Amino acid sequence: MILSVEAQKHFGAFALDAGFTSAAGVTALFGRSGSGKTTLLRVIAGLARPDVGRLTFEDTVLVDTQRKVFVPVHQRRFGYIFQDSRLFPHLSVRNNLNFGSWFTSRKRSADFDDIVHLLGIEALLDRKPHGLSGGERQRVAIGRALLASPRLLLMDEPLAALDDARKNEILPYLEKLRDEMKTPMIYVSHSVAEVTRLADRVIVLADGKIEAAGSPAEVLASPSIDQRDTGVIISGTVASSNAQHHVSHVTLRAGEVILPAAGLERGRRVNVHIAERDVLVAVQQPEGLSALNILEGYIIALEPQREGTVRVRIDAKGDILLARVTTLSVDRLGLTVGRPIFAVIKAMALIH
Amino acid sequence: MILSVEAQKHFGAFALDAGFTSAAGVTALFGRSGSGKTTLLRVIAGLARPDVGRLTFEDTVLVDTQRKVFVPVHQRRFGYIFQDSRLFPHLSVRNNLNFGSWFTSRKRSADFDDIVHLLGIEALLDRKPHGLSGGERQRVAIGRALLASPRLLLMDEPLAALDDARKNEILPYLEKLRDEMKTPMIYVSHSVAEVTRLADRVIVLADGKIEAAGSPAEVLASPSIDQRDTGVIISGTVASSNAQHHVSHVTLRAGEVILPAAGLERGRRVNVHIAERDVLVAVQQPEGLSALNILEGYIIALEPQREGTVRVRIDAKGDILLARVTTLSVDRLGLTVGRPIFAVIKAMALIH
Amino acid sequence: QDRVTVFAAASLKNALDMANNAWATQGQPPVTVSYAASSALARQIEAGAPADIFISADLDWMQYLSEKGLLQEDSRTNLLGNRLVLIAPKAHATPIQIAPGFDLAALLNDGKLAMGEPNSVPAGKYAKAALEKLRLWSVVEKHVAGAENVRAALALVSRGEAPYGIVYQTDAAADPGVAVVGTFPEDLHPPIIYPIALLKSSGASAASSYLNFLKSPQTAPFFEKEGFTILH
Amino acid sequence: MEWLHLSEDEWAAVRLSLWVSTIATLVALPFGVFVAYLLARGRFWGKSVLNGLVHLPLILPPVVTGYLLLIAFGRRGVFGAYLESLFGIVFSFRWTGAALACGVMGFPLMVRSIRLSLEAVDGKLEEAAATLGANRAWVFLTVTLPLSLPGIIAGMVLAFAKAMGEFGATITFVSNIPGETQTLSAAIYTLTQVPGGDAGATRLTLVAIVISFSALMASELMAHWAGRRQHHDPVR
Amino acid sequence: MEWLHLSEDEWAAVRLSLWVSTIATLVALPFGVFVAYLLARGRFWGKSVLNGLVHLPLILPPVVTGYLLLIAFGRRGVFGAYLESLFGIVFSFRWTGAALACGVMGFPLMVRSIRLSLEAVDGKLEEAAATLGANRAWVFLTVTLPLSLPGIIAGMVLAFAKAMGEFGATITFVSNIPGETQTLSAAIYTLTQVPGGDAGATRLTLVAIVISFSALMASELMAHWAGRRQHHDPVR
Ligand SMILES: Nc1ncnc2c1ncn2[C@@H]1O[C@H](COP(=O)(O)OP(=O)(O)OP(=O)(O)O)[C@@H](O)[C@H]1O
Ligand SMILES: Nc1ncnc2c1ncn2[C@@H]1O[C@H](COP(=O)(O)OP(=O)(O)OP(=O)(O)O)[C@@H](O)[C@H]1O
Ligand code: MOO
Ligand SMILES: [Mg+2]
Ligand SMILES: [Mg+2]
Repeated sequence: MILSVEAQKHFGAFALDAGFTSAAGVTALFGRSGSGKTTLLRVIAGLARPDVGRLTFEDTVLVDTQRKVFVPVHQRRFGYIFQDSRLFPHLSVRNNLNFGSWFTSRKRSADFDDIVHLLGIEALLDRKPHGLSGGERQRVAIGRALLASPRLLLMDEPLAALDDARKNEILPYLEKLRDEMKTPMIYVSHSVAEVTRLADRVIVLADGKIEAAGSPAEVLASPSIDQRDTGVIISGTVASSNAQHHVSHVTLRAGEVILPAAGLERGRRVNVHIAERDVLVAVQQPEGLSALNILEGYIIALEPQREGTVRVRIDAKGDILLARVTTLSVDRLGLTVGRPIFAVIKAMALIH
Repeated sequence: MILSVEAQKHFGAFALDAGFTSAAGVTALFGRSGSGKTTLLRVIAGLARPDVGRLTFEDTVLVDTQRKVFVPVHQRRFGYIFQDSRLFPHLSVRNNLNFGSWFTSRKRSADFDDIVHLLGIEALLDRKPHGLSGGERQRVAIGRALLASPRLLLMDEPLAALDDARKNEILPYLEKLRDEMKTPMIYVSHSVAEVTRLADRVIVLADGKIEAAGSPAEVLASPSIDQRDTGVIISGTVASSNAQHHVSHVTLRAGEVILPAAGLERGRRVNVHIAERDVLVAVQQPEGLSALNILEGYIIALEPQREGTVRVRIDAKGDILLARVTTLSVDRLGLTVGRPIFAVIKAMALIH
Repeated sequence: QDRVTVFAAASLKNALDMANNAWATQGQPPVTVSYAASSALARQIEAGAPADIFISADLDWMQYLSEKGLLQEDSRTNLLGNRLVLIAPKAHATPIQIAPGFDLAALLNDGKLAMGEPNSVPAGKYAKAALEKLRLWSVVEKHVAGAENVRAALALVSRGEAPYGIVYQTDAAADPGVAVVGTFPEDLHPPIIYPIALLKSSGASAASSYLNFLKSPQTAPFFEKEGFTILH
Repeated sequence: MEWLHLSEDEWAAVRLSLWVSTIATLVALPFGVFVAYLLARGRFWGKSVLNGLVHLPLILPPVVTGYLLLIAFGRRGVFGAYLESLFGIVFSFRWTGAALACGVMGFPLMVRSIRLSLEAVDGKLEEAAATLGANRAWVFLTVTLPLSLPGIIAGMVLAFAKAMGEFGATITFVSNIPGETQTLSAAIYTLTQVPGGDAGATRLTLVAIVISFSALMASELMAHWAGRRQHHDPVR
Repeated sequence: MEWLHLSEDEWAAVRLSLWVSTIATLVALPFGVFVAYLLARGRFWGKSVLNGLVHLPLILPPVVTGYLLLIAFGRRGVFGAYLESLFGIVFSFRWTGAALACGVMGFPLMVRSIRLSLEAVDGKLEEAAATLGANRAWVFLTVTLPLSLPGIIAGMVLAFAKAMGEFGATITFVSNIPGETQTLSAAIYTLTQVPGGDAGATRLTLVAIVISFSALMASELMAHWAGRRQHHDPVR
């Protein structure tokens, strides 16, 4: 257990009252606008004092309102990527990036040039933040936090201002940070896709309270998450990797699926996110279909959703899958609980 | 033709050089971070003067650098939703919202209460912007722009800070604005899904220049857009609507598809976005599948993409469809140019 | 240390500068003069200022130091005298006989009588005394514009703000914008005296010979040129 | 408290000082805002000359400023004669002259503070206001000015305090007439000029301090109430 | 230009004024920053008393301030005696005393400007610096202070200008000794006190104006170079 938080804080009508513990890795923080995500990060960072609460990190007590302990922000060395980028207007981009290194004797864990290259901000180094575009500012802010060699990274929607291509370049780096540098992270996001890729655990805040917490698989499949991207997350093991076709075979309990990712080493555990909208249900074994992944199972529940759709809960040899279909399809195919079916998943839709 | 822009502007190494014209409706502006989207909006709003250029709106010349015409910002009455929300810190949320109405004699086209309710900011009205969360700020900024009865709406990633649920509430309102108020809009976004729903035309900026422009169908299918959400947009006519199952039948040239939307009136023209990742290819007629939409066609091209994937271009009785499949599937199914196939589309994937 | 430091009332500047030039041409050690309001200088001497000689614009401040025991009493001398005059802007100047009961109020009409502040500025005090003696004070009191110093009163008349003013003849002589319309008989007010004295704290060997130099006939022309009367 | 008993003339000086300082501050304010705006935002020929002129009363010995005022705004002065014949405004030997002198002496202080705040106003907010239909004047009134409130308050405080303490220019310009132009400061000065006036001077000085402290406290409350704290809740 | 020819004493006054104003401004600066920080951010008992004390030289007639300095920092003064015996610093009738008087008179102006800028610094940036490992002192040095530069420059300009124009407190505190304590302002004042001194006073006044204008221009350039314009490119 690396981080343990227990905090209450009031602002007028809003009250944060949240407690959770988290081990190493990435904790995703979900929740609607105004649910208290930023407030919680601020408490962890030491930018806000909880009215009542306790915070420990790696067995050090950082906050204990009862015993009047409060370790100030700068001693915590938690990197914070703010929702607004907060670059120093009087410093060049280079000095913004180096800012954190002025106050640490720690050996640089992250290399300046690498990060600058990753973020594509080489050309901006000697400029002041003044004329930077929204995305450029945010990239510099990310770099600044990473280069301060933080013990914990707090990220408040860090990629919201970025285009998909840029996102897809930065996400693998964050994965590397998680896996190689073992930097724990708390990651606020609105995008389920972004988070499933990174997160080891998910916390859902609603109105200042923790509504759900647990592994991505548990939390994202729960009905409290109502999002287009809803789905399940299933853990599997890499069985083989095919460099020519740039795919890997992953063994789940439900069977083998093909992931569009090469170079995964054999035996590695991966999380596979299967969004419910990407799953087709077939009542007979499909033939000659480009979807490479066909898993057998049976229907354990039909959960009517709004606007003429139904969530089909499928047990595929112990792994739970979700599929969202129209009531029309339910009628046409005669789907009923207990009926054996085939779940068809496009390889392209899988995210690890 | 409502808006016509022709502008050059230099900032150090960056140069904007863009020209386009647009009719009523929504123009989406795409482009990577730093490509000049904000700069272009600023030129249109009158917040930046082009070095050389001409701008007309509804047959009025707003800028003509040759003839030294420059209509100042406030006379243009173009609503602007900024990338950073820019609320007035000294005014309450209510006064922020009303700010625009102080300077117009125009009858309110948008109703205060409606918009406040839509944006879910009733509880914030008497607060100062100070303690608002990121999403709350952005919602107030949206409301402020809408309530100024703008003649044109310039929106710089207006929904980036919002959760999906909130987005899905605001988008229909923007659609209504487009359809009922006939307010033209220019909409910067990173999300193809957001844009296809709204846009009548799409402009792609790269490095300050217009790389592609045209209908969403044309532009999004072009290879210059490399995004997970890539797909095609096909126009069709509503054939019937089924209230019980909350679906509508839409006739395309390629055949009939079922849309997850009730209450569309018969004969109405709709745009259907079919993302390439949502299309399966089958070499024989699939049976007993929950996907309701199966269109016949033949392969007109196989375009290898990166990382072991292939884009299959399909001619379905004149409508062009795209499907993205793995090279493994191409091999397994023996897909070749000219081969007749079935395109399988999940109903859920359609966006009108 | 033979540099002589003199603390002198500001109105003496012109004459004293000339005298000092003469002193210097005799090959004597240089003299430094600090010109300021007598009040300020007296307080500074009280606070231990490194001065050798004090020349005050009135007797009060010299007396003040004397009571504090800061003077070499035997050196104290009344150095110079001055005369009080009635002035008017040159354009409107007609000579006036200053005698008891002359109708100053009528002359002033609705205008102001510019003079030094009657309670604090020496020239003002003398003017007030003279007017009281002439039994005019109660009549003109409300017309009095008390200036911070004589020069300011002079400026008020010279600029035409006030139709009449009472200043020292030394000041009136130098301003081309004003004309003297009458001189106050000396018996109307306490004698206008600029006393000089050596200070107890004086360390300059040349101080007493400098004081004697100022008292000598050699310097008289400089003071007379500025309109002072020689008293010793 | 017998010791603090004030004479009629002294009371008059207190009242006059308060009145003169208040009027000087209030009348100078719109000019101060205007000039500060010009200096902060304007780009025109002669801007540095204007800047220099504004600072002049600070640079010159007050007596010189007073003398210049006399030349310019005296009854025979360039502007003075004009103002009298056109508007019937007379400065010489009136409290109005004292207010003018105090206003002029405090002007550079006022302008600097306001200018500083104007320059700190975020141009992005002014842009936002313009897109909402506000023309230049409205942007100024509804956004720039309210956001400059801290500087305006600071400028008023400095000008008021300076007006309370000013006497050099005042006494030179409009003399020292009890009940009309003798401000508290001038009264204190006068007392310092006579041997033995110290007790009186001390007494009046205390009165001046009490008044000014009260004004200061009021201004701090005002600034607090204007509540421009945009900071997050302070933690450290 | 014969007319502008300056005597030896006058040159000395010019040099002294420049020196005294510069030293006064520079020495006051750290104190000014410190006090401004206390007033802007501190929460302590007696804050309004401190605030009042800082404004005192503005509120009091300069002559009174001069006397107070004489009483406190004269050779026989409370602090004066201490400072002399402990550090060998002597103020009375030295240029150091003139610098002290000028520094004290300009102090309220300096503090206000700096305080105004400190209060305008965005607390969010200070938070960001803290998350990057900067402790309170470093945050102040690397973020708060540089962002307050406009106010610091403005404060220095005001203090310098005031120092150039100040004579009331100076002449009262350290007298008017040519070459030692006679500043340009005091020289001008003296000339206004003697018959026929006007030409000389005018000449010196022009010199003072030229010097101060140069300093002013330099400060504007400095402020421009510090380039805190965070505004977007101005369009209107
Ligand atoms: N005032 C300026 N000075 C210098 N460069 C500028 C200025 N304004 C913009 N630029 C540069 O112009 C380019 C385009 O900026 P712009 O803000 O238009 O990008 P954008 O497409 O909106 O990007 P984003 O999606 O990141 O907001 C950027 O590289 C930016 O650094
Ligand atoms: N200083 C404050 N004063 C008053 N209310 C506050 C303050 N700070 C936060 N709040 C309120 O607390 C609630 C939670 O804010 P918070 O910033 O944590 O939300 P969030 O989950 O980060 O939302 P978003 O996704 O929109 O950024 C909001 O309703 C906000 O208005
Ligand atoms: O400028 Mo002064 O010396 O405060 O009247
Ligand atoms: Mg937030
Ligand atoms: Mg942008």
